[in-house]
Amino acid sequence: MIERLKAQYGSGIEPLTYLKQNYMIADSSLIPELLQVLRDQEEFDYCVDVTALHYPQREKQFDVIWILYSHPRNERIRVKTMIKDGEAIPSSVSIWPTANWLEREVYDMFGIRFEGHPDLKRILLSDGWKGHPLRKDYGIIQQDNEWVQINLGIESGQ
Amino acid sequence: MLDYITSYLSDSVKITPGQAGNVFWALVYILIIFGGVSVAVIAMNWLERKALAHFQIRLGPMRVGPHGLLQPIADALKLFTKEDIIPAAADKLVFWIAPLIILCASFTTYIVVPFGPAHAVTDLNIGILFMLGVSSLAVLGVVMAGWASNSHYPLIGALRSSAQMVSYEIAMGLAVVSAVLMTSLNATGTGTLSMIGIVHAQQAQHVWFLFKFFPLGLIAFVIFAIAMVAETNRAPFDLPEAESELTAGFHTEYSGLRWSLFMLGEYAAMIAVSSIAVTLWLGGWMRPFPNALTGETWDLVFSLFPGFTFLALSVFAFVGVIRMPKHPYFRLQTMGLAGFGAVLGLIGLILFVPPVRDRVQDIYWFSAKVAGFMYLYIWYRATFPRYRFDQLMKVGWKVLLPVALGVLIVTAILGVLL
Amino acid sequence: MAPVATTFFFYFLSGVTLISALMVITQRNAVHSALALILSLLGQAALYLMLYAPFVAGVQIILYAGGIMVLFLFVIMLVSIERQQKEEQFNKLWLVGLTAAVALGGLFIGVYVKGKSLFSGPLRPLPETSNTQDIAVMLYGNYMFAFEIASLLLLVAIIGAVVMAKKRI
Amino acid sequence: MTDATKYLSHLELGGPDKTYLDSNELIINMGPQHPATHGVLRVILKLDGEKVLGTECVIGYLHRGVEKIAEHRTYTMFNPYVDRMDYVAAVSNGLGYCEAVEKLLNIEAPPRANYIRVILTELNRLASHQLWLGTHALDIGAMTPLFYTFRDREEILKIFEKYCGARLTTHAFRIGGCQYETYEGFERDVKKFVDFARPKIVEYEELLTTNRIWLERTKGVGKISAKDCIALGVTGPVLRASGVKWDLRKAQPYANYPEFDFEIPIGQNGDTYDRYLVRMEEMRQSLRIIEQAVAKIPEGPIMAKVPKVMKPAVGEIYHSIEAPKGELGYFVVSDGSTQPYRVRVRPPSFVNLQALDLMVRGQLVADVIAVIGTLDIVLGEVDR
Repeated sequence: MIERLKAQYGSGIEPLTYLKQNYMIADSSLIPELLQVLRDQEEFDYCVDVTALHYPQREKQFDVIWILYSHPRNERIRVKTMIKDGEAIPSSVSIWPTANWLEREVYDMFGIRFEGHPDLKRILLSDGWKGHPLRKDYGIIQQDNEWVQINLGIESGQ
Repeated sequence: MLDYITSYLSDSVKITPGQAGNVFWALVYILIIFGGVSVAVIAMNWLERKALAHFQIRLGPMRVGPHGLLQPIADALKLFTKEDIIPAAADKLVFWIAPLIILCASFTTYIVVPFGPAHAVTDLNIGILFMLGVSSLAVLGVVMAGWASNSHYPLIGALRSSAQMVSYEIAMGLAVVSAVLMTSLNATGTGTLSMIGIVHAQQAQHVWFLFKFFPLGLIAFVIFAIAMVAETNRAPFDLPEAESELTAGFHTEYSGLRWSLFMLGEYAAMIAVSSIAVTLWLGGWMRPFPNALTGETWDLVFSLFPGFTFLALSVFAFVGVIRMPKHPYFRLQTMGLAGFGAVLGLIGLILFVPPVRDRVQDIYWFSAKVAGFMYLYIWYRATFPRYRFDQLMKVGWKVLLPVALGVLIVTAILGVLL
Repeated sequence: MAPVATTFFFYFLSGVTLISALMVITQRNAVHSALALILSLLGQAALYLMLYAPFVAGVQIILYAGGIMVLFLFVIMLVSIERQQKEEQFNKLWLVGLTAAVALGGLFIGVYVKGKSLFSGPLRPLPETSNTQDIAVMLYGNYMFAFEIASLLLLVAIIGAVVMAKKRI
Repeated sequence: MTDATKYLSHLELGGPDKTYLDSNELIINMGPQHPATHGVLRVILKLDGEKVLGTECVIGYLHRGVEKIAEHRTYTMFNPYVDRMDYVAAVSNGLGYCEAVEKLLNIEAPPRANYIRVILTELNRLASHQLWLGTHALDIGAMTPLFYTFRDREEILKIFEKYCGARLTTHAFRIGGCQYETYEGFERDVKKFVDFARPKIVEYEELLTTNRIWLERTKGVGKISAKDCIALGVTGPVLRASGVKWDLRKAQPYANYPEFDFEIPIGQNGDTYDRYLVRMEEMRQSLRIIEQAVAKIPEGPIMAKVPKVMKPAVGEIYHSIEAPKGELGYFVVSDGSTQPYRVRVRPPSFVNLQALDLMVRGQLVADVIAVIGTLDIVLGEVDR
């Protein structure tokens, strides 16, 4: 499978294995087609999870990760792509409907925009929330401090 | 005036105060029935919680009074003292009237319930029609409550209940008519709608209508028994107040005293419809086997039942006293239970006195039969899941209604042939 | 049972019936109108009782107050009331209505004035006990045909309503 | 593929079939305080009378930022937090997390620890299913099963309490094995429980399985096809009831599940009744596994050699287990320090809840309750 994909996309993907788990780092320009190919030709019919990682020091700050599973092959694979802050990435909802809420969660937590998502809005946090908590530069007490400063007139709630 | 009062008490008077035109005794009867039904509702409340708890391997109320005997009173006190909330957006007048309508509708029906040949407020010659009619007014209270709350859940509850009650009334009415038809199987060929007349007809035909034209009477009875559960919004037909779907249905916005009026009305209605079933199919106030086991001896044996029932209850209470923990903390409770048992035993002894015995018999048998139905209500609640709305309608319109019609037609044919 | 305070009850019940009937047309809120109509019907039922017609009274309560009016309320509650209150009355035929009301009132007055000569003969109150039987004899004996025609008409109306309300049957 | 996507967004759907006698649509808020939403789920229902035209779930009322907390704790310190996600199946959560970190550290739990883990996890699966059955039946209106299941769940919780001192949020396992040796009489207690629980399952089934009203309320309600299940990522008993024989304990075994003999029950119709049957059978299978495990439990150490300060090499791992609700996955990323760089939890309830809209569309309000119950969601896990 890897060879076939490699042949098709060349240097766009970089297959890796760590602790017996396969994953590949793909160029973000490949994203919708690669996922489509994985689903249609390689039978990865079940999207287990969509998540992201934040590396503030890097130029391309975010890793977006799809964890896929194939029922017919009983096999998992992870697809990873890197994007810059503020950059949007094509949505995979049309490929796996599961991705709907999972992408919303990624948007909620990291602020990554998915283009073509039918209803991209916050899911776990309230609509008026400021910032995206799973970014590394998001302090866990800043929201709390802001609230007490406005409502209670004290410096810190801690 | 005194003559007017005592004139009804003479032995020659064998009719209800309403028929005798004695307003004083009619009022007394109304008060007795009102008080009796209220006490019955309170007792039913305790019994339901206790019985349901034992169905479900728990103890139920145990803290207030011995075995939770005072729990309903504590609850009533709590409800009386609760804040009376009317939602700001509610239609205040309608919101205020709705529980009263339910309460009035369910208590008014008791005017014609025959606890004995002379133990009813009055004997209307359209008795059964009156009962069905007045109890059908209760649905107005439900609809008004749901609408006046100006909230979605009560509104859906009200819509459900209005549809449900109107639908099941039809099957219920047809089942009643087939029982009424049976009353006309006599020499003159005229039936009766009077509640007392229906029981007399069963006496004259030497059979409870449950067993008349077996199994026709039984089927009609079963239809009525199902429809009456639906009419009173009890499990498994408790959709209007389905807790898991509509929080509390039509009385979601009610609290405190007003809410307790709904409960009072509901339980009173349960007893009322059970009374109809007992009157129409189970021989009303008649003791078991009034024709097979006749004679002085049997009369005496059956007349001893009320006394023995109360004695048995008192024995139960004293067994409870013995089984109470011997800790000083429980001393008051033990004494209370012993006192309760003593009161029950005393009532039992009074019921053995011949004049009391003879007068109370009818009421006892009637109440015992109604109590059987009350137990069924609790049993249903512990056993059955809840119907869905469309299934409920399907059962009402596609099963009960055709069967009831069929029973009615076959009963009519048999009545003509025989 | 001997009647008590007949005159008082007659005027009381008539008053309740008439006032609530007026409220039916004066109330803005449709649910209030319906509730007033129910009260009016109940007053009528009580008047029937005073006329020694218990069966008619019972049927009035079961069918009109307990059955039909519940369905009325059912429909009213499903319709948005706010919208309805803003809408103008669809009927502008007040002139025709007034004429009809005057004609009907004239008829009533005429009957009241000349009634004794139109319906001669003594009033014959039926005994309370055989009342129901008499109605049955009339409905299913003398006026059987008319009764069946009426029920057929109702059946047609029901089917028509179902056809109109439901797109696919 | 499936047309499930078109169901998923959202309430502006265009009206129902318009006729001139049309009634108004009703928008109802079910929850966040509602007796049947199993916590603080809020479902916005768009109704035509009682028919559901569309739903939207509003979640997050119980969000505690578990994933953010993980980044500020060491691997060991984070372990108790996972118990607070699916709090009715805390042992499963702990197992998943411990195994994921073990994989990342490249260590393996000793056999005896694995046996203890399997016994406790399966007991927990049983407890979770019992809780589900009780609340699900209560939602549909049958009160009594709730009390029966709680009585029997109590026995399981007693075993947990004796083992680790906690009943609900057990924190039973440690990275590398188990913290505690089994207590005196553990095997006897578990055996006794297995004998006690078998007839109890029959008892539940007597109340419900052939009950006419139960059948009518659950058969054909909330149907979902195997195709839709896979497309929507639905896992666990919901997926199996649709006829897909997929259980991670068999498909990608973990702990020492290959050593046990058990079946994967599957349904055919994918309706609420099948899901009920599948879970009932799963309870029996769990008892089977427990019975075998107790019989074979070996002697030996219960902890592997674990460094005092855990510093996994830079890298990432995804490990998932079959929790009572479905596939529970942990995606752990290490940057070489003592704290995880990121822990992503793949919660089964969250993903399964997404199928609610598809399952209830066109059905009645009462079915929404039944379907929420049958999805067996725990809001602690949905919101994390």
